[in-house]
Amino acid sequence: MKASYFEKVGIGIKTVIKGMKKSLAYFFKKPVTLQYPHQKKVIAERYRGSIRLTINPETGKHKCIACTNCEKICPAFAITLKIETPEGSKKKELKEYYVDLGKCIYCGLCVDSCPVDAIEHSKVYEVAERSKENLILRLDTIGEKNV
Amino acid sequence: MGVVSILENLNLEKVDKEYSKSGFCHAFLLKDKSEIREVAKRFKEDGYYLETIVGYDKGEGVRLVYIFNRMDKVHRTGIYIDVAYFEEVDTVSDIFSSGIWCESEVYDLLGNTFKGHPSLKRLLTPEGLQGYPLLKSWKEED
Amino acid sequence: MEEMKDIRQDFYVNMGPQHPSTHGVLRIVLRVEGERVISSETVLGYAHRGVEKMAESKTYVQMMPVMDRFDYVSSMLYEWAYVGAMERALGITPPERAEFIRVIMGELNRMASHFLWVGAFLLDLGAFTPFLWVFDARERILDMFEEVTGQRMTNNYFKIGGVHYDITPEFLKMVDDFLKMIYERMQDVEVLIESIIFLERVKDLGFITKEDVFNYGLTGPVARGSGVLVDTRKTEPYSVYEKINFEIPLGTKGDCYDRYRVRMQEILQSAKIVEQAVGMLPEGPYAEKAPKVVKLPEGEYYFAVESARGLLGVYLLSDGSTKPYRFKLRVPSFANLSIIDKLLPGNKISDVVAILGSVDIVVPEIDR
Amino acid sequence: MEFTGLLNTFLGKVILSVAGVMIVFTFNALIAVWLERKISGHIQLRLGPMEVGPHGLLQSAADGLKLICKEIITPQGVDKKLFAMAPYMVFFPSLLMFIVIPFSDKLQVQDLNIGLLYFFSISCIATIGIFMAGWASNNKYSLMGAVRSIAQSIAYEIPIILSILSIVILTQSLRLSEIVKAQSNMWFIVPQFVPFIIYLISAIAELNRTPFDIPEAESELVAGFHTEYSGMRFAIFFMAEYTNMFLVSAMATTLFLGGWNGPVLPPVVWFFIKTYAIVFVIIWVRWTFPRLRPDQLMNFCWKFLTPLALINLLVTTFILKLL
Repeated sequence: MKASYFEKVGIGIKTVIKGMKKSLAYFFKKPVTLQYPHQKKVIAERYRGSIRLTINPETGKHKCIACTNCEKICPAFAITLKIETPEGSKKKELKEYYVDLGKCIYCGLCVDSCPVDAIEHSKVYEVAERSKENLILRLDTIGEKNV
Repeated sequence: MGVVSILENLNLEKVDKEYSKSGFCHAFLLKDKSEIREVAKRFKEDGYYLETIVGYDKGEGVRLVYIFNRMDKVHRTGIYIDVAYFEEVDTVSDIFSSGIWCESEVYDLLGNTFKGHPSLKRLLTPEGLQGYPLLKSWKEED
Repeated sequence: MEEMKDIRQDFYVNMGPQHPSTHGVLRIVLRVEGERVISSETVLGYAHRGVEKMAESKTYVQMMPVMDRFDYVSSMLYEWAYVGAMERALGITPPERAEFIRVIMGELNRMASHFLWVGAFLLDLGAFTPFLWVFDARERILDMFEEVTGQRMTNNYFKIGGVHYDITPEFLKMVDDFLKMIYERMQDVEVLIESIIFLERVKDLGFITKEDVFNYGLTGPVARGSGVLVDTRKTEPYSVYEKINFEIPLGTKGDCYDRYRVRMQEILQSAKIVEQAVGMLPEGPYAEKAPKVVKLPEGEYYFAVESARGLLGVYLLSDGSTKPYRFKLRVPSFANLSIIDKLLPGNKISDVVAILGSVDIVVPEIDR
Repeated sequence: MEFTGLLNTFLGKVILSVAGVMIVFTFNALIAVWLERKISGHIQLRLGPMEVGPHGLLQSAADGLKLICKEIITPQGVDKKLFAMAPYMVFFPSLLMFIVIPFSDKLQVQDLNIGLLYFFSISCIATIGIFMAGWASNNKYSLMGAVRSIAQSIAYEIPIILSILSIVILTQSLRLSEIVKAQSNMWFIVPQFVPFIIYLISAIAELNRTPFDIPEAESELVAGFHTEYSGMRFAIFFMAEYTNMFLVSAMATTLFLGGWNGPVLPPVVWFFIKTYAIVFVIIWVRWTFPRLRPDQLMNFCWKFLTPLALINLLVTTFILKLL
């Protein structure tokens, strides 16, 4: 720093004292820590957690019409569907709905692209697992994880 | 000064570009590739800077888009030159130092070498990568 | 002295790719004599994911979430550039309310990015406390983002023709509380940071001349620190920036201190912009009707946005299909970092950390 | 030490003092680390450890246990003997320094007549240990850390000695108990405030703590001289630093704040209150300032601290001559 010797000493003493006073002032302020396991953060209404199938109130079953929109749009190839057409009707029917949370990037494109709003975001953010296989969820039977 | 007046008596063909449609104020196709250094010198004198060099595989060759722009007011000008695959192009890195890395990236991803470039080597892809990824003919050997 | 040097074996120090202060996987090979750096060579590519090649096999809509993952600290500014390029191609102009929401989100993102920069810069110089004071402020911005966009950092909030969701009254309350707190917090942080030790470590270090700015194509706070007025919001006004009055802070000497000063004032400017934008927020729709399947007409489209690090341009070349033929990013950190090999020689190793910190790079953005 | 029976013999005294030093040492190792994490937490708007024990009191014990269980890795290209010996070279001097500390008028292991000289000569040995660690680790960053720590320790010996010289001039003796007795009516901090500041700054430099922690500068040299150490060896470096911090502030209380003199409370309590007040200041300084560059650190020492200490010495002797 281009300043004469005594100027530097002056600036030095002044700034050191001001800095120390400020950090002492903050020492007595209320900490902002949220102690995670004991206190949990209030999750925002629109939080995009891991996806789950919505239950149709009348039929009590999921609303998915097996159009594979979500499977095609997913940039991370996280959704895999198993679809069969029972001999009776020509309409396709969803057998199994898998989402791999290891690949899912929570971007929400699948929920936007679904024509019948069959899937929605839950507020689950604690999806850590011990093994990769547990990350692959089957949505149409167990609903989503632990909400 | 207007861009057109800087670049007169150069072998250029004007490509009409409308700013609100494409983001380019002017665009020129440079027919004679060796004049790229002259174009860069004129832009440098007039206070432009080399924003970036975009290269893409046109199917029968590679097109390089040199984008020059001003810092005080937007004058984005694209200079197109068409080169064959792996053809040598004159460097502009001694005129615009930002060209050093832009040209290294074009070499790294498209294969065109640059004559007079101080340190032409792969910039982004790992050493030992065969082939040039952005060419349409690039196959991932797995 | 010259022939002496040949006898002594040169001492190479590898800064990176795993190093606490390279802000990502960047490797700088320093040829060192004792503590003094003789020459340096930057090695890139450790975070190269080949996104430009990947973009050629993804539809325009699928590329949207990828845009958050280049510069994860100011992700919405990247979304803005990408969406802007597509809107320019399709000729769609978002409604007034969506433009103001974008300005609010973009400026909040710029503040969050500068907060992280100030914290990391002081961390490189050895002071831990400013990092946490500043991260407390950044945490509030991330909470606001979660409230409106659904995600803290990879928001995926913009779309062609506007934004996905509308602003909630809860968000406006959070913004007011934040704006009340931020001016006072920044003064406290400034008093704590600007001690004699900081001034000694940062002043008259890493000079960037005006000529360098043009020569290396530097933009953003790095260029403004040297006194060159380059800001895409002023030189190439997009969205509703003409309706908002704000000044561009400029440095004088172009050393690390000026770049620090410029960024600190930019935080306050962005806070003013957010204040005005929230005041001027009109009623009405927040998104234009966008086509379900996005097909850009043939041609070249370029949209530039002022990201936290400088001019960020998205270049899209479309052949009329649903997938881009060529997708290129003009990244500010790529140009800003190219001057580092000119700045480092002659300084000490501790200065290398300070200079690299003052240039504020994000490596995944450079390596794409 | 007037203890009855067996304890009066020489062997009894040795065992008793070793036990006493061990108790103070472990008490301090736990409390100082906890204090550092709590104070740094609150300065940075956070809580610090809260999980283990009430308000995280057992956190440092838990850390110690963890470090003991960790595997001690000896990297391949390392100079085995030096690498293994270095932590102990750094750690033992700080134990030896406990001998002369006057905890109270009765509680002092050995009141040497050259107590002050003994204290500061022993404290220099630690630097050799740090250099051994850096040199033996055969790693570029450690080597730079070691070289820096040598330069720094040699530089900051001068101001620290000059600042305590003025105390010795006032009390005409090196015996610590006499220095404390001389301060019974007026603490030496009053007449000698400038040397107190110089002593504190140089002590922080001797401890290699921010703003003078260039030997293990996290952001430049990854972790400086103890980059390659892990497990119990790293724990020994860690404990040595906190023990030195206690010793340095104990010496500051003895020389400048009147040791165990104090109106109401028993002398030992006064001693610990003053010592941990100085420890608070040292920790407070660490979490306020960035790090100095090595050459600035040297300039600060040779061009500011040393001349100031010399001037102070001149003024003190001049005034003493007048009185």
